[in-house]
Amino acid sequence: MQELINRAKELLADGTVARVLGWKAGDLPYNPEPAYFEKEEDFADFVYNGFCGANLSKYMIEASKLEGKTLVCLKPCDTYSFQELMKEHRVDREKAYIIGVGCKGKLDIEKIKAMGIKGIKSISGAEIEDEAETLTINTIYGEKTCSYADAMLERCHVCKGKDHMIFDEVIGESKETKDADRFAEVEKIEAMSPEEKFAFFQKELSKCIRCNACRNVCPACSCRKCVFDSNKFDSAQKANVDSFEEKMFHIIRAFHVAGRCTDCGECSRVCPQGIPLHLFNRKFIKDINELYGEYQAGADLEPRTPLTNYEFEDVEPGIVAERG
Amino acid sequence: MYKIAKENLTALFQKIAAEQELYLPVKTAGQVNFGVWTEDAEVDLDTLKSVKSPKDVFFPQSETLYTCIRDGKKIKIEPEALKEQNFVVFGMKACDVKGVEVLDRVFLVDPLDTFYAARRDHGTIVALACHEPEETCFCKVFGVDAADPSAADVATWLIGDELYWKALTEKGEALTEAVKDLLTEDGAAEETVEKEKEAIRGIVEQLPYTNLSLDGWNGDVLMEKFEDPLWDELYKPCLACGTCTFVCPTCQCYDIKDYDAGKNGVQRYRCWDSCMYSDFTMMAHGNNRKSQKERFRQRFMHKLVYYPANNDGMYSCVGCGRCVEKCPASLNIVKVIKAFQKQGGEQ
Amino acid sequence: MSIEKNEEFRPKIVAFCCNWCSYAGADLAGSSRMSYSADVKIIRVPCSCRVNPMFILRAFERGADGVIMCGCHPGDCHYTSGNFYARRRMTLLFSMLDYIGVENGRTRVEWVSAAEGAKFSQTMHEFVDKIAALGKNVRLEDLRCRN
Amino acid sequence: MKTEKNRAELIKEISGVNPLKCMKCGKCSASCPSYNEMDIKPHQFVSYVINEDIESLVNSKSLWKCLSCFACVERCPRDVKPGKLIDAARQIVVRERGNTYLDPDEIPELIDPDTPQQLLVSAFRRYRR
Amino acid sequence: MQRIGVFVCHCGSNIAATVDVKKVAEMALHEPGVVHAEDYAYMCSEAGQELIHKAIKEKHLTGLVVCSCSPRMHETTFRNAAERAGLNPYMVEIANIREHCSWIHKDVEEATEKAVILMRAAVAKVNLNAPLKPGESRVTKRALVIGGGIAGIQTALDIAEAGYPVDIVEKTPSIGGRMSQLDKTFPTLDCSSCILTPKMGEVNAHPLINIYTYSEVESVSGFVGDFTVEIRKKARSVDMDKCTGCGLCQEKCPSKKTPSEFNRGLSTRSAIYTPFAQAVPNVPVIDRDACIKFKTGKCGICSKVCQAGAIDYDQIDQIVTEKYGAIVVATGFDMIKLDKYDEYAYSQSKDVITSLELERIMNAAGPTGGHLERLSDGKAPKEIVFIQCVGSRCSDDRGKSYCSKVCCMYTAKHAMLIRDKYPDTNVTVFYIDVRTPGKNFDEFYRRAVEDYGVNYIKGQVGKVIPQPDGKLLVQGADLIDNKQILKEADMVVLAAAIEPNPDVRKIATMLTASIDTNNFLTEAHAKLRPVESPTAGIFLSGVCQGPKDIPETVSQAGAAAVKAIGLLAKDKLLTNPCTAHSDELMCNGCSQCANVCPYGAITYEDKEVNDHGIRETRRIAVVNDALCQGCGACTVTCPSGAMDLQGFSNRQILAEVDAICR
Repeated sequence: MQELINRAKELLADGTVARVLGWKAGDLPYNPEPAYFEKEEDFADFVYNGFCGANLSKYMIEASKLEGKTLVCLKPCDTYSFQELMKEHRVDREKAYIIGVGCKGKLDIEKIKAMGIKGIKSISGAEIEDEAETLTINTIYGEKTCSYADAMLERCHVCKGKDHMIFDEVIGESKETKDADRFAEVEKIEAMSPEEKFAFFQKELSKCIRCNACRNVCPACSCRKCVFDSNKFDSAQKANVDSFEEKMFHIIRAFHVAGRCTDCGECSRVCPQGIPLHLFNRKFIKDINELYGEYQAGADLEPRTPLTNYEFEDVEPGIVAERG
Repeated sequence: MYKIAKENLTALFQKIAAEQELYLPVKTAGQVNFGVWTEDAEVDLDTLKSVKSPKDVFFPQSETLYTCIRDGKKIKIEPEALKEQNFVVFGMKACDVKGVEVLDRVFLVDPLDTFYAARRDHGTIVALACHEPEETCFCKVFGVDAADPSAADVATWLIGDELYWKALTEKGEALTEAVKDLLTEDGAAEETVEKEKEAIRGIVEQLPYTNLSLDGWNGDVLMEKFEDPLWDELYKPCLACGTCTFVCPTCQCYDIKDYDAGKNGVQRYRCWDSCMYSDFTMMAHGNNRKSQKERFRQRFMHKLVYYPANNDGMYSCVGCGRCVEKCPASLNIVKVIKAFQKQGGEQ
Repeated sequence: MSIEKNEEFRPKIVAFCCNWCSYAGADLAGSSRMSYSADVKIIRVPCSCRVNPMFILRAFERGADGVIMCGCHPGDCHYTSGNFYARRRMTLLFSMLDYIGVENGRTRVEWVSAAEGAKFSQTMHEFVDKIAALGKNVRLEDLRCRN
Repeated sequence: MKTEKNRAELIKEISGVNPLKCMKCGKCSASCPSYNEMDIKPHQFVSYVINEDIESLVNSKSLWKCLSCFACVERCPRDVKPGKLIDAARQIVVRERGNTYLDPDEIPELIDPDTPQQLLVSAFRRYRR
Repeated sequence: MQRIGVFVCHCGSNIAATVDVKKVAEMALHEPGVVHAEDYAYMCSEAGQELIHKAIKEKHLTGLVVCSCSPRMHETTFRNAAERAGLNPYMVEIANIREHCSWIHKDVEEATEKAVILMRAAVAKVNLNAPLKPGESRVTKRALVIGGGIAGIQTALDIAEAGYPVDIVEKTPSIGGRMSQLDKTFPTLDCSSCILTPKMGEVNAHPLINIYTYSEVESVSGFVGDFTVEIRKKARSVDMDKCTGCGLCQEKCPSKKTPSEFNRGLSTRSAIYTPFAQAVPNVPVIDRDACIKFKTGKCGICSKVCQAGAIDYDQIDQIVTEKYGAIVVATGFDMIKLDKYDEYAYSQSKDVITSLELERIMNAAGPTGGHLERLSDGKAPKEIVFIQCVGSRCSDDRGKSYCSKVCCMYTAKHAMLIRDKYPDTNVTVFYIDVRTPGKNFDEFYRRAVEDYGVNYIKGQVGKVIPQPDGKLLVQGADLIDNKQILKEADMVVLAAAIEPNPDVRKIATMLTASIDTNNFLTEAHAKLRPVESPTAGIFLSGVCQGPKDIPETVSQAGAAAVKAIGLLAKDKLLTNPCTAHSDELMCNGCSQCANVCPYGAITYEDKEVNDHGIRETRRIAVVNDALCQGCGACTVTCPSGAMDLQGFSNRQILAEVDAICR
C-alpha cells in the first residue's frame, strides 16, 4: 500500500494527474469509502485492504468530466468494467491514469457477521500486505477468528483471474482466489423443476426493497436516466407494489446489461437484502457462452457485444423449450 | 411483571395470531425483516436488526389510496378502506420504537394522515430490549435506551430461557390480558431485568459511536451548515441509491403514483421515496435539487437540522445504525457528523 | 366487456408480427380463410427487432397467458438483420423466464413468411393449444390487473 | 396382414426417404452394378413405393440382388436414395417373417444375462428404426 | 386529448356477416378520446371516404381509426383521405377486422368480441399518435451499374440513352462478360461476338457512359437517391490514356505461362494481357503475380517495346468516390465447381469438359482455333456424350436446387453445331427432362433430334470411367428402354449448373440488398417488382437475380434501366417519417444502437444540452432521417429507452398491449 501511496503522491506532484481516486479509511475497521485525494496530506487516510471491494471504474464516468487526469486504482476485475465503459464512450481513457492494484480477494463483512461475529472493534489480517490466511477479529464480546477465504465475497471464489485488462502500471501482488465453479449455482437452479425455480426466485426477490443499489453501483448500468426512472415505457416504479414488479425489474436490469456485464459482482455485494443478484447476470453469461461462444465482456474493446451481433446459424429461441 | 419460557413463545404467537395479525422478525432467504407470523415462518429474535426497520408496519412501502374506475364517460372514485383490525408488532427495538415517534410527529399532526393514524390506532407494539448491541449502534446519542424500550406498549427482555414481559400502556395491558394464561407472574423478575439492563448499558458504553457528540447541530445553525463547503466532498462516493432511506426507521418521504390496472381502474398509490433519487420532488419545471450534493445534503440536513427545528429539537435519527451497515459506498450519518466535528476542531 | 363467456378457460394471447412477412402471412391466412382461435390478437410492428422484452413482460403483467413473436425467416428480414437480433434477444429472454420458473411454452418465436398463411394458422393453433394446456398465467401477472 | 398403404408408409418411415422427391433422372439405375440382375430396377423401386405396390417389391428378385453398395445413395441428386428403400423393403420381409419386431418391454425377460449390451444396442438400431 | 373518429367497414358482407359492426361502432364510443363512431358498407369507396371527410370537418377530429381490411390493403387509401380533409395522414390507424377477424372466425359473438378488442387497441394507439411529416431527400442524377456483361451493358446503354450519366464497374480488365466467351447463341445460331462487340463499342463511345474496368466496388454508403460509392481502380500498370492498344507488349512478354481466364484455363496468356482480342477498353493490364518484372525486378521488356510509353510499373490502386442516385446490380454468374462430382471424372480426364469449355473449343478464337478436338491427344472425337443437370436440381449440398435454365438449349445448340460441322461424329445427350419454353426453342431442340440425328436418351449418367486407352466409359440408364447403357465416348461434356458470381455476397452486404439461400439477389416482389431489390434504389439486372438466357437478360436489363430512370427523373424523394429518434436528454452516447443499425443511419455528436437546468456537452446519438428505414433494432438495444421509433413508439405499442390484455 505504501508503494501505491508513494507513486500516487509522485504522479500528483509532477502534475501527471490532478487527483487520485482510491479508498479512504472508514470509522469502523471494515467500511472504507471511495474517495478522491488531491493533496499530499489527504493520503493520511488512504487505505487499500481486503474491504476495498468497491469497483471504482464507475466513478470514472464523473471523473472523466473533470479537468485533468484522474489516477484510478483498479483491481483486476474492475479493469474489465473500465474497458466496457470505454467501449461505450462513458469514460475517457485519456482522462484516466490507471494503476492496476493487486488483489488477494475482497472481504464481505456480511459473511463475517453471518458467522455470529458482532460488536467488532478491530480486524487484523485484512491488510493487502498480510500473508495471513486468518482474520482475527477483536469484538466487545471477545476475540474471534475466521479464515480469510470464508470471509471472501462470493465473486472472489469464482474470480476471472488476476490479470489487469488495461492499466498504465501495476502495483502490488495478487493471489489467485478462484476455488469454485462460476456457473455451479446457476446450474443448480437450472436443474430445479419450474415450481422450485419459481419458489426460489419468488422468495429471494420478495426481499427486494427497490433501493436501486444494485443498479446504481453497476458499471454497466450507466444510463443517464434508467428506464425504471423514466416515463418512456410507463415503467417508472419506486416500489415493488406487486411481486410482478420485482421480477420485471430484475429481469430487465439483467437483460439490459446482458453481453455487457463483466460479472464484477458489485450488485450482489451491495444488496442490503443479500439477494444473489449475480445469478441473473450469470445466467445470461452462461447462455451467451453456450449459445454464441465464450464471451467475456470487457476483455477487449471490440464494439459489438453478443446482443448487438449475430450469426446466421444462431440457435432458435425454441432451444429453451428443447433444453427444458 | 410476567414471564414466559422461550419454548412457549410459539404458543404465545399462535395465541396472538388467532385474534389479530402479528408482525415479528422473520427470516426469509437468509435475511431478517418484519413480516406476518404464520405457522411456517422462521421467527428470528436473535438477529439484532432487521434489514428494513419495522416502520413499514405503520407506513408500508406502498399502499393504495384510492381507485378511479371508468364507467362509460364518467369516473368513479373508490377510496381505499382504512385499517380496521387490530394487530401486534412483536420484537421492535427501542430505536425503532423511537423511530415511530418521529413518524408520529409527521403523520399525526394536522393534516392528519388517516392511513397512518388508523394503523397506529390499531397497532400494539411489543418491544424487545437489545441484549447484544453492536458496533454500528449509536442510539444513546439520540437519547434511546437500548436496555429499556419504555416507549412501547409492552416491553420485553429475553434473558436466559425466559422472556420477561411488562405492559406499559392500556393497549399493552389489554394484550397482556388476552394472553395471560400463557404468562406467569414472577416476583423476582424486576430484579433479573434490572440486572440485565445494567449489563446492556455497560455494553453500550463500550460501543465505538456511543460518545458521538452532536455539538454544533443544535441551535440556529441552518444557514451555516447548509452552506458549508464540506458537502462538496462528502457526497462524492454516494451512488444515489435509496438504501439508507429505505432501511431507515425515520425516513418518511413518499411519492404518489398512478397505476393503470386496466379494467380494475387506475390505482393511485403512495410509495416510499428517497431524497437520494434524482427525480425526488421533481416538478414540471425540473428539479430544485439538481446535483447529488444537494440531495445528499438534504438527507442529513433534514435529519439533523430541519426536523429538529420543527420538532422541539428532536432529531430524526434514532441511531439504529442500519445505514452504517448497509450503505454500498460506506457512507452514513456518523461519518457526516464526525466530518463536521473534525472540521470544527480544526477551526 | 359485456359479451362474457364464463365457462372454460379462454387464454389471452398477444402476437407480435413483423409488418413485412408475418403480418402479411396472417393476412394470407385470413384471405385463405384458415381459421385459428379468436384468442390471438395481433400487434403489428415494423420488424421483429422492434419487439422489446419489456413489451412481452408487459403483456404478461397485464394478464396475457401467452406471447408469440413472428418475423421473417432468418436471412429474409426486410431490414436484412433485424430478426437476427430479435432471435438472440428472445432466446436469452425466454431462457431467463424459464430460469425463474415461468412455464416453458408461454412464449414462442416462429418465423412466418408472407407466403405461409397455412403455417401462421397452424402455429396459432398449436400455440393456443399449448397455452390452454398450461392454463392461466399466474407466475408473471400483476394481481392488480387480474379480473 | 398389413395393408399396402401401411407397408408403404413403413418403408418410408424405416428409410427416412420421401419418394416424392424423385425427379426420375435414373442416376440410380445408371450407377447400379447389379442392374442387369434386377427385375425391378432401382429407379422403379421409387415408383413402386409411391404406387404402394409393396407386394411386388418384397417378392422381387431385386431385393436380394442389391449389393447395398450405396452408389445410388451417394449419387442421388434428390436425396431419394433407392438403396435405402431396398434396405427398408428387406426389413419388412424380415419383420413379417417373424411377425413383428420386439417390443422393448418384452426384452428384459428374453435376454440372456451374458448377452453383451452392445449387441442389443446394435440390434435395436437395425430393427427398431 | 385526441378527438378520435372510429369508422367500421362492413366490406359488404365480408366483415358484416361475422362481425356485429354496429356493436363495434357503439362500443367505440365508450373508448377514451372517441367522439365519433359510425359504420358503413364500404369505407374504401368514394362515399365511404366522403363520410370520413365530413366527420373530420364537422367533429374536428384529430385522429382516425378505420376498422376494416388489412392496413397493407388500404392504409394508404385512408391516409390520403385524411390528408385531403386536412388531417395529418399519420393520425390514421387501421384495425384489421377482416383478414385477422371476420375471415377466420365463424361465431359472430366471438368475432365481434375480438373486433372490439382490435378496435380498442387501435384507439389506444391513436391516442398517442403524433402528426408526422415525411422528409425530403435529393436525387443524384447518376447511375452506377455493377458488372459489365451483357446485362450491365444493356442497362447502362438504356439509362444513358435517357440522358443520365452512368458508370459501369467491371472487375475484369474488359467488359463483355460471359457472353463474350460464347461461340454461337441459340436459337438463331448467330455468332455471339458479332452481336455483342458492337454493343461494347457503343458503350465505350457513349458520352454519358464511363467505364471502370479492372475495378471493384469498395464500399457503399447512403441511401436511395444519394448513394456514395467508393470504387477501387486496381493498378493496371498501363496508362489508359497513352496506350494505343497495339499489342506489341503482349507479343514480346516473356511470361506466357499463365492460364487464360477467358479460355477457362484451356490455353495460356502473357503476364501483360487483354483478355480477348475485342476487349473494351483495348488496354492491357499487367498481372503482377505472373510478371517477371514484379516478381524479380528484372525484365521490363514491355516497357522497352512500348512506343507510347504507356507502361507504368509504379501505378497503385486508386479509390474513386462517386455519388449515385441509383445502383443496378448486374454481377452475372459463373459455373459451379465440379469437385464434388467425382463420378463424372472431370478432374481425372482432360476430355471431360464443361459446356463453357466446349464453347471456347468451338470458338475460332479459342484454344484450338475452333477445331473440335480432344484436349488430351488432339484427336477429333467421334463419340461425344453430353450429360445434363450436373449440379442443377439437386436437393443435397453437392449442387443447386434450382434449374439452371439455359443448359437444355445450349446443349441442343452444341449437339447441332457438332453434327453440322462433323457429320461423322455421334452425339448422345443424357437428359432428365428437356426444357424448352421460349420462342422458337422447342423447334430448335426438335431440329437437333430430327434433322441432325442427335441421340437423346432419357436417363442420367451414373459414372464416367476413364479407360486405359484414353476412351471414356459412360455408364448410364435408359429409362424408356429400361436398360443400363455402357457407352464408350471420346469426349464427355457436362452441363454444369450456373451459380451467381461469388462476389455478389459481398456486394449485397454493402448494398444491404437481400439475397436468397442460393445467393441470388432477392427481388422486391416476385411478380410485381421483379427488377427491384427490396432495398430502395437498388435494381437487378440479369442472372444475379436468377438463371436467364440472353434475350431474357437483355429484357430484364432494359426493365431495370427503366426503373432506374424513373428514380433519376425525380428531383426529390419523400422519406418514410416513421424513423427512430433519440431523446437527447436521455441518450448515453454508448454507441450500441449504431452497432445494430443496418443502414449506418446513426452517428454521434457532441452536443450542448440543457437537462433540467444542467448544461453540459454530451455525446448523443443522431439519426439521419433519410437513411433510417424504421426497423426499430436500435430502440430495443437502447437500454434507457432514449431511442424511440415514430409511428411505432414504445408507448404506442404498450398501449396496444394494454388494450388487448384489458
